[in-house]
Amino acid sequence: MTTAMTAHVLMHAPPVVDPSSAHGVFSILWLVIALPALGAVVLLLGGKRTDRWGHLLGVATVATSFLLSLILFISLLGRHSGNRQVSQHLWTWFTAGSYHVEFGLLYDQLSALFLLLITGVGALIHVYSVGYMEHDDRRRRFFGYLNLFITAMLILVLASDFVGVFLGWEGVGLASYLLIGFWQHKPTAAAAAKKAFVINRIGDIGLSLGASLIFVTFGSTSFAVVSANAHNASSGTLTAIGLLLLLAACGKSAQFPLQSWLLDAMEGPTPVSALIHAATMVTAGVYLIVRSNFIFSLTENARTGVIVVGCITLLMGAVIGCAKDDIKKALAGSTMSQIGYMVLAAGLGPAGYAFAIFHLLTHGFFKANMFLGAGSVMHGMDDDVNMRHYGALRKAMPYTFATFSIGYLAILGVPPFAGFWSKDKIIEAAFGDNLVVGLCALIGAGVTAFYMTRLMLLTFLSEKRWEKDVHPHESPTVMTVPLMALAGLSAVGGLLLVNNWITTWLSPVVGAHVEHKLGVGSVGMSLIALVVVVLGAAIAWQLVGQRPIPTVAPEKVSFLTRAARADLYGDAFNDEVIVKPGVAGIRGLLVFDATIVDGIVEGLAAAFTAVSNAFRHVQNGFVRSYALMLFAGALVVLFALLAVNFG
Amino acid sequence: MSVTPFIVLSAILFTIGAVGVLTRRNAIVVFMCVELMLNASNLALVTFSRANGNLDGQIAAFFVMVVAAAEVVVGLAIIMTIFRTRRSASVDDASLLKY
Amino acid sequence: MIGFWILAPVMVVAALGLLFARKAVHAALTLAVVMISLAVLYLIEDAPFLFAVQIIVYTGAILMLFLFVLMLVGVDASDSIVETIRGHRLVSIIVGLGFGLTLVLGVAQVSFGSAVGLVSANKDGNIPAIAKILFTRYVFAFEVTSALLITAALGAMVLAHRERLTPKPTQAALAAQRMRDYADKGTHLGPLPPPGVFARHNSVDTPALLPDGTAAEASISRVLAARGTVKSVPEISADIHELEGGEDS
Amino acid sequence: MSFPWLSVLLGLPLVGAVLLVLLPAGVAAINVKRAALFISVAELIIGASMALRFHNGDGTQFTEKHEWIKAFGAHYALGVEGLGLSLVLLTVILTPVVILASWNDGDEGRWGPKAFFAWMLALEGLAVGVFAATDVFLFYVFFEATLIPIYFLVGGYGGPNRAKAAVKFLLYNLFGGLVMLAAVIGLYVQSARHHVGASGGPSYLLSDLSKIDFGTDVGRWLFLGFMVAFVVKAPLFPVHTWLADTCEEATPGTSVLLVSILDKIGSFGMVRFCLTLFPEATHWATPTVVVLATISIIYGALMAIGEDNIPRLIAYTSVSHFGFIVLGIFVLNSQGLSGSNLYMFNHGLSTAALFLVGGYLIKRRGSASIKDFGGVEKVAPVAAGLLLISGLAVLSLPGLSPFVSEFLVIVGAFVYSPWAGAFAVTGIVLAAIYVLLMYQRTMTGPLREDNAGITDLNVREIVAVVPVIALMVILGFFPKPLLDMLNPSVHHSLVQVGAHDPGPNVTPSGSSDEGGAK
Amino acid sequence: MTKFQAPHLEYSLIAPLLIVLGVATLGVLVEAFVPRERRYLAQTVLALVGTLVALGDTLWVFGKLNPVHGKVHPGFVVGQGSLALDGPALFCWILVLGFSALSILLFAERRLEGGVTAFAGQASALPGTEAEREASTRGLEHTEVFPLMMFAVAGMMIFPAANDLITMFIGLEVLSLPLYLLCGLARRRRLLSQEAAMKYFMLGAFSSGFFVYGMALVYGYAGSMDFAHIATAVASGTGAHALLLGGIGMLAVGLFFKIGAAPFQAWVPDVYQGAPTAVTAFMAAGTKVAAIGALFRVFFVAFGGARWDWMPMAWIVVILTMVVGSLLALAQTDVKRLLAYSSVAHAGFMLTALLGARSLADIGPGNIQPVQAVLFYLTTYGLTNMAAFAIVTLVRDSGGEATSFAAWTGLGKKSPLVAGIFSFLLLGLAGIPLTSGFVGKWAVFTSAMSAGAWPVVIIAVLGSATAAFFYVRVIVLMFFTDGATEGPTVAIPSVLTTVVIAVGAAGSLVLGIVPGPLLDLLGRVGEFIR
Repeated sequence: MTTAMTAHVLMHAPPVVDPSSAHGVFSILWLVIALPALGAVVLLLGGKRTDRWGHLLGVATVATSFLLSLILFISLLGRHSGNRQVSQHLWTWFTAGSYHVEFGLLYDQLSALFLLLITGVGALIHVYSVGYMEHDDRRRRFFGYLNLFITAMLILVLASDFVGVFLGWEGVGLASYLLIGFWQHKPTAAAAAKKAFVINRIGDIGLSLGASLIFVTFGSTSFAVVSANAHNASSGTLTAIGLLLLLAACGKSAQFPLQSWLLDAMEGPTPVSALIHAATMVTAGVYLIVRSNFIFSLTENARTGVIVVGCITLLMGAVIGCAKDDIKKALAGSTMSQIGYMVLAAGLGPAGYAFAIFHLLTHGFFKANMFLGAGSVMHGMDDDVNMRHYGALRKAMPYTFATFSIGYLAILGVPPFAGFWSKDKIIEAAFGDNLVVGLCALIGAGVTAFYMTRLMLLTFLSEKRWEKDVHPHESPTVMTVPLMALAGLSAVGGLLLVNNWITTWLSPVVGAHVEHKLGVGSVGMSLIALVVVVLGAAIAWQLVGQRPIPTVAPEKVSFLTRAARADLYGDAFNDEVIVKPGVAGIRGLLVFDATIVDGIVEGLAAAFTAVSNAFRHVQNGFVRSYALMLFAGALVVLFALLAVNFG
Repeated sequence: MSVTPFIVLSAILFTIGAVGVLTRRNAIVVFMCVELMLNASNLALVTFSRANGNLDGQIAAFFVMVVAAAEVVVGLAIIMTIFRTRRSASVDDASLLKY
Repeated sequence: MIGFWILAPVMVVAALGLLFARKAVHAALTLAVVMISLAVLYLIEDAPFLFAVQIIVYTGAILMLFLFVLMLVGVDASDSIVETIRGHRLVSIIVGLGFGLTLVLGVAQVSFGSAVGLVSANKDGNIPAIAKILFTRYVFAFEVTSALLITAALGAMVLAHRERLTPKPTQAALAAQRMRDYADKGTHLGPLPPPGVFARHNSVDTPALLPDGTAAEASISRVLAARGTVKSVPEISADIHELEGGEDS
Repeated sequence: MSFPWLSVLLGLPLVGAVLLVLLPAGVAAINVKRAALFISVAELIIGASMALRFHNGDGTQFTEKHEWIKAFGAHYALGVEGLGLSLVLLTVILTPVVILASWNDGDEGRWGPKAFFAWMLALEGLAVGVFAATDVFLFYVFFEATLIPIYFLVGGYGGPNRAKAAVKFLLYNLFGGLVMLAAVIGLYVQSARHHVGASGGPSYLLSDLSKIDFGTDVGRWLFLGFMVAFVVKAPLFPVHTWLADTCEEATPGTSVLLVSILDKIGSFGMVRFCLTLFPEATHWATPTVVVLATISIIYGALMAIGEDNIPRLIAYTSVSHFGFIVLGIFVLNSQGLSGSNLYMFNHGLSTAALFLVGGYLIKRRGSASIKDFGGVEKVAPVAAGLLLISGLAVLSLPGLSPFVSEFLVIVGAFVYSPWAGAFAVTGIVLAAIYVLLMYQRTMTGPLREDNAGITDLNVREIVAVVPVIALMVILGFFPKPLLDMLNPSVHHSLVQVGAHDPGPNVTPSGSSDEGGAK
Repeated sequence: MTKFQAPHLEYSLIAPLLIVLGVATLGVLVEAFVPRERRYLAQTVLALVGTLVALGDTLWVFGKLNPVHGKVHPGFVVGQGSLALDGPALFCWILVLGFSALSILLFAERRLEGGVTAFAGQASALPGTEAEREASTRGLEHTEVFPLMMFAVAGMMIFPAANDLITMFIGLEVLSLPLYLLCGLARRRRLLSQEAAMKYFMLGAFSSGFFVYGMALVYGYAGSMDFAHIATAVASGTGAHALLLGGIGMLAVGLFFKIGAAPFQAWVPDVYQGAPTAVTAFMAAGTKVAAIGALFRVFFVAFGGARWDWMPMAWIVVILTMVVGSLLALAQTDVKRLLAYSSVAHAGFMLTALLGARSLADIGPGNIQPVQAVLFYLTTYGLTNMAAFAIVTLVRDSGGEATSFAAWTGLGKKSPLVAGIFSFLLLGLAGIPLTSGFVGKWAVFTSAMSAGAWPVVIIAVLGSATAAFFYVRVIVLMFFTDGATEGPTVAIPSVLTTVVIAVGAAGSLVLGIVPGPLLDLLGRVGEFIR
């Protein structure tokens, strides 16, 4: 069908999702989802019987899924580039009037990459978790939840319909909720889990309404129909859809203004932070925007919104990352910031979609690597997360240090590590779009270098500041192997850009990549960025590396630091503007319900009784009064009769 | 001989009787007032009988008298019973049943 | 018509007497006036049969029954004119006036034309004509009134008749009882002493004097003693003394 | 004559209830309970086999019709279409569940387990009657009659203030019912005037009544009469307060029967009567009802967030959910109405699960106050898990059955008006708050000392709830059988009410693009 | 002089009435000639058999109206035009006789008072005196109540069947006088009983004064006492309209008084409470039937043509009655008094059918007609109420019947069966479906609404809701509240009261589930002859 279109349409209209039915090897597509799902079901329903081997089942199912994904990917590679969209119709989910929602899977170039990322990183983290959670008596359940997460995430990226995406979307939300709150005996964990879910739900408003609006506009929510007809919709409608989807993305990807849950989400076990809150789930927002490129490409306004959100978040995250002493929170801030990059890239339209995905992948590698590294550090430090208690761990944990360093270099954007290639492209594209946006991206890169360097210094370099009875040690092999694997990927992730492979690969999905010519040229831009990064790292070296580090965070700090420590007052703002008035309002409402709504009715009943009590005294027992009543009644009767006739 | 004055008289007597029922407290007097009402009705019946030129009204008046006689017997018996129990002929004194 | 205009004011005044007479007996008498006047009006209105019945049944029987009952209840008893139910009198008067005015104005406005009159209906005589209707058209009602009369009689019996529950004691039994009482409880056997009879005091409230000059309690009714209306001996003796002293002086 | 399926479904529990009461006093309580369970399971089997004989799209089926009161034009007429059948199924599914879950709840009540289960069975029978009646008079009779069993169940078994709650329940519903009576009478007058009956006389058969064009004024008044009763029953703001009070005092089983089944009569009635009989008035009332429903969604949710008492909280969530159901009905499009019809079933399941699991916990703790719980997950993980799943169902998590219905309602509302959709959708956030807040406060955090004695669920309790949860999961992914059953009746209702789905704003740009949807 | 023609009376048709009157008179003779110890049995059997025979005879006459084959007969005018034996009249007879039979059973109940009836041993003995004690220790009882009651029954039969105002007035008095007397004959709480009798009598006489005056005015208007003539006069519209209006108003006062409609309801609670409960039951059921029958006959037959004149008045009375009855009952704390107020409310509900008056042309085929509706309502109300009052006699403490709410608290625990039946009856009175009360309510409201009186119907349903509140309160009291373990007990009645309760409850249930046959019957014969 695409081929039937004229070249003119091709240039302006985004590509249409037009998959062919799955057959051959692709008919195992459903199995990719079903395997982890099976694992989850067995682990969660199996009870204590599965305690002994449950984690192994978890690993096995995800690993098999990864293998299947790999097979599928290779098969896809083998196909002609115009024939790389495969769909598998499982069953009709629901029907209402003209609205049909199919339970269908869409496997194309985009989902193929995600499949690899999710199952690949997922499998590694599963392996890592076998070691990390070894001493937790609820490990089996942890693996159940992890499998549940993988299942949901796979549904999210494989669904062929916005509603299907929504299923996965909420599924990962649930898994995230369960995993953040995994140690639910800790009130903070339980609260953080709830917070994550609720704020995600605010984002879900966007997805719900977006899907509704899509249905109203196109009569369907399947990618195929929507993408085919998107260009016929009015720009206002498209903008509205775009903004609603952006809201959804903000929730899931912790973008401003729905960013506040991510930092709290670090209450979960570290593998969870690595898998869900760094590598995969939080990037679902980016996926959604890129997946909906047929909407966003047609609406400049919505894209602008996306860019603004991305810019704000990348700076915010970076600033927050600078001030955190909790290693996981620092990394979480960094995650926010990096996702900001991706969102920013996605907002650039066809110029950036591919780079958003590219950065998403590389970030998935190096951030997962670093989170797992952080987990390894915590493992060695008796679950202490305060970096001010670390220092000079490079000797105690050489493998961790080495792998972490690769991640560090990758995130900084030091060539030839993966981050360099992906981030550089985004900065470049940002400058191609708008100077301000470009500057934001560039400054962000510098700040990233600052906080990551600070983190490295505090953790692995500088002098040791451990407590007496802490004996840092390297983690077991089952944990370091995944670290090494991820480090490897962080190092070589840039290969995806070779020959612009990734843009070419994704162009049937997201449209042809449009190159902006910059004044300084591509190489020049890279150099500028590199300089900024080095500057950032140097400042960190100067400010952190050359001074003694107090084990207790100093109180007298600049306003910015204080603000950053308080997550830039996001929570405070929510507290003051939403939570407190909300609680007061609900209290008032409870009183209102009990006194006014219920009170009116009960009062009415009481009033009736009171009236009754008053009137029954008319029945005073005196026969003369009764006679008077009778007499007056007769008069009334007479009047009533006469009034009709002579009135 | 016109009709209206008789009817007006009967109306006045009826009203006086009715007011008497309301204002008098002695049960026997109250009952007498009821009798006055019946008498006033009888006057009206007899008058209308003349006005209409048939005797049905007179018959009715006759029946009213018969009924009144029976009613008086029953009524006075009840009043006597109450009086003997309470030593009072005031209708106001029998007011235990109320509200 | 002259008869009417003479009687009408009398009747209204008499009827009002029913409202305002404080004594029930007076009310009954004014009612009698109304009823007799009414009988005369019946006569004026060509209803001689009802004239007779009114006199005989109403005035003669019903009203007498009222008077009997009044006698039983107490002729002297008079109503208090203080109204005890708050607002009752005012409302009664207002409602009464309203009702009366409505009724009077209502019927007064009606133009009856000329009355047909009972000349044709009564041509065979009023009483035969009534009898004819009564025993044909209204024979059923007439018969049923008997039920009313039986009810009335039965009702009066039920409420007023006290059946003797024990056989009436014979003289012999009474005498025996007195003897037993005397034997068991020492009850005085003979008749009680009569009240005292003195020159100035011979009523039942005056006790007889025993030989020692004290009053004989048994000589006066217990009821009077309870009411405290018994003359005391000193009181009497004072009187006597006065008499004696008078003679002396 | 074919087998009277519905009469059997209606009669079996009623007869069972009578037999239960007539059991000699010497019969052990356990045997009474077994008998009740046996009857309800038999009912379930009959109901299921009936459902299997149902042909989707063939309109009202299993019809039975006998003249009942000729003078009123009333018939003993039964029959179910998709919606009716789904609710009958819900009834026969939930009753054995409730009986099993409430196994010992009748022991402490005023009259012992015999009366408890007899009332429950009676209620089941009457509920079937309500959903199957195709005669307005018969419907009304069942509608009112259902109040009595609940009244005695609430008043006889439950918390300390149950008597007051029972009275409040009865009076609210009786009030609504009596207002409806006026409308029912009005229907008679109209049917007599229009000579719709078989012999030109009055008739209460829905099929006859739907032929009448009531005219604007009459139709609106009658509509209002019915609506008042239904709005009280499927409690919308501001006549919802009885629900919370009743649920607070009733046993969990009673609450399930009340909220999951009986309150559906309200929303069922709206579809069956208001829409079918009074299309003009329905269109006229739509904006008001939509606003009211939206207020209910938000109001109920906010109240639930602020509520500390677990059954009251659940009751308020139901107020919110009934807001969704009513909203879906009155947006008058396929999506909304399908969603609502589905929601009625799903809400029945989710609320039942939540009430029952909540009830287990309350019984163990001896308090219904959220404050008194905390950290219970530690000692009762199965209970916690079931509570969470039930809660997630209540908050309409995709993958559990309520999601599909809620999503369709939101879509339908959005089709009706984006604002309606926008307000309604806030319900999903608030739902997350109230469910998770409750879960957080009861189950998570450090285990409180006075909760340490809480034991986990026993096998009977788990067995009672699991079918409900399983059904929710299955229907979450595969609601098609139910929707196939419901959609023809949805379509029929929309035809009756004269509503048309607006087509998509964007017409597909060519027939080749149609292919993309396939 | 025209020859006097002996009147012709259709004895075969009015035989039921004659039987009742004959039984009453025989009862008086029994009092006179049968030894005291045998009177109870003789009177009971006589009254019961007489009533049942009369009932059977009435059914036979009724069968003539409504033969199994052939057309429905409109009815007979008998007694020289005094009585109209049409469907409504004969159905009223059936009801009155049926309720009387039940009442006789209640009157004859002896087990509850320890071997004597609930009537005073010796009415003339002063309360609290030696004579009274002696009368009671000797086991005296007034068996005169049976003939008195039979006279009242005769009155109740004449009242709705009367075809002219004079007969109606006589009927009114025949039914009233015995009731005045019966009210004052309670064995316990005699002061209250006598007070009830006096109040009832005083107000009854007062109201009959109005009735007589109304009669006079109507006579003045129409020149006749016959309903048919009055109807003709109304239709021709030649007479003085003011007289007609005044007449209608004053007659209405008398009739509404008997029904207990507001604002003429004041006597109802006091008299119902003070009278012996068996009499209250009889009065509530029988008087309502008779008075409603008479009211409908007067307003439909005689004044049917003046419908537009009296309709607003009827609206006011109906609304007022429902409101007053329901509202005042809310605050009651005595079961018997509550039932009294409820009877006022029910009077209002019944009277809504009066508003259903329409010309025959307006009534479509198979539609509910007002008379049909109200007669059905009377049936259900009578049965339910009869049983309810019968149950009231069962709850007793040392002072006799205990009717205060306090005494009824927790009754469900002491006697689940009695409390259960009472609850069922209350639900019937409240008009819950599957009881006859619901069908009755539906029928009267429908007939009113058919005539366009929808505002009244709305008030009526709201009134029903209010009424439901106080009925439910009693149920709550009995079942959901724990009473003192001491206090009143539920006496085990003899078979007599049991039969009454059973018949009432069963009737209430059966007519609730299969009201069709009765309604159809009433639909066929529910028309007055005009």
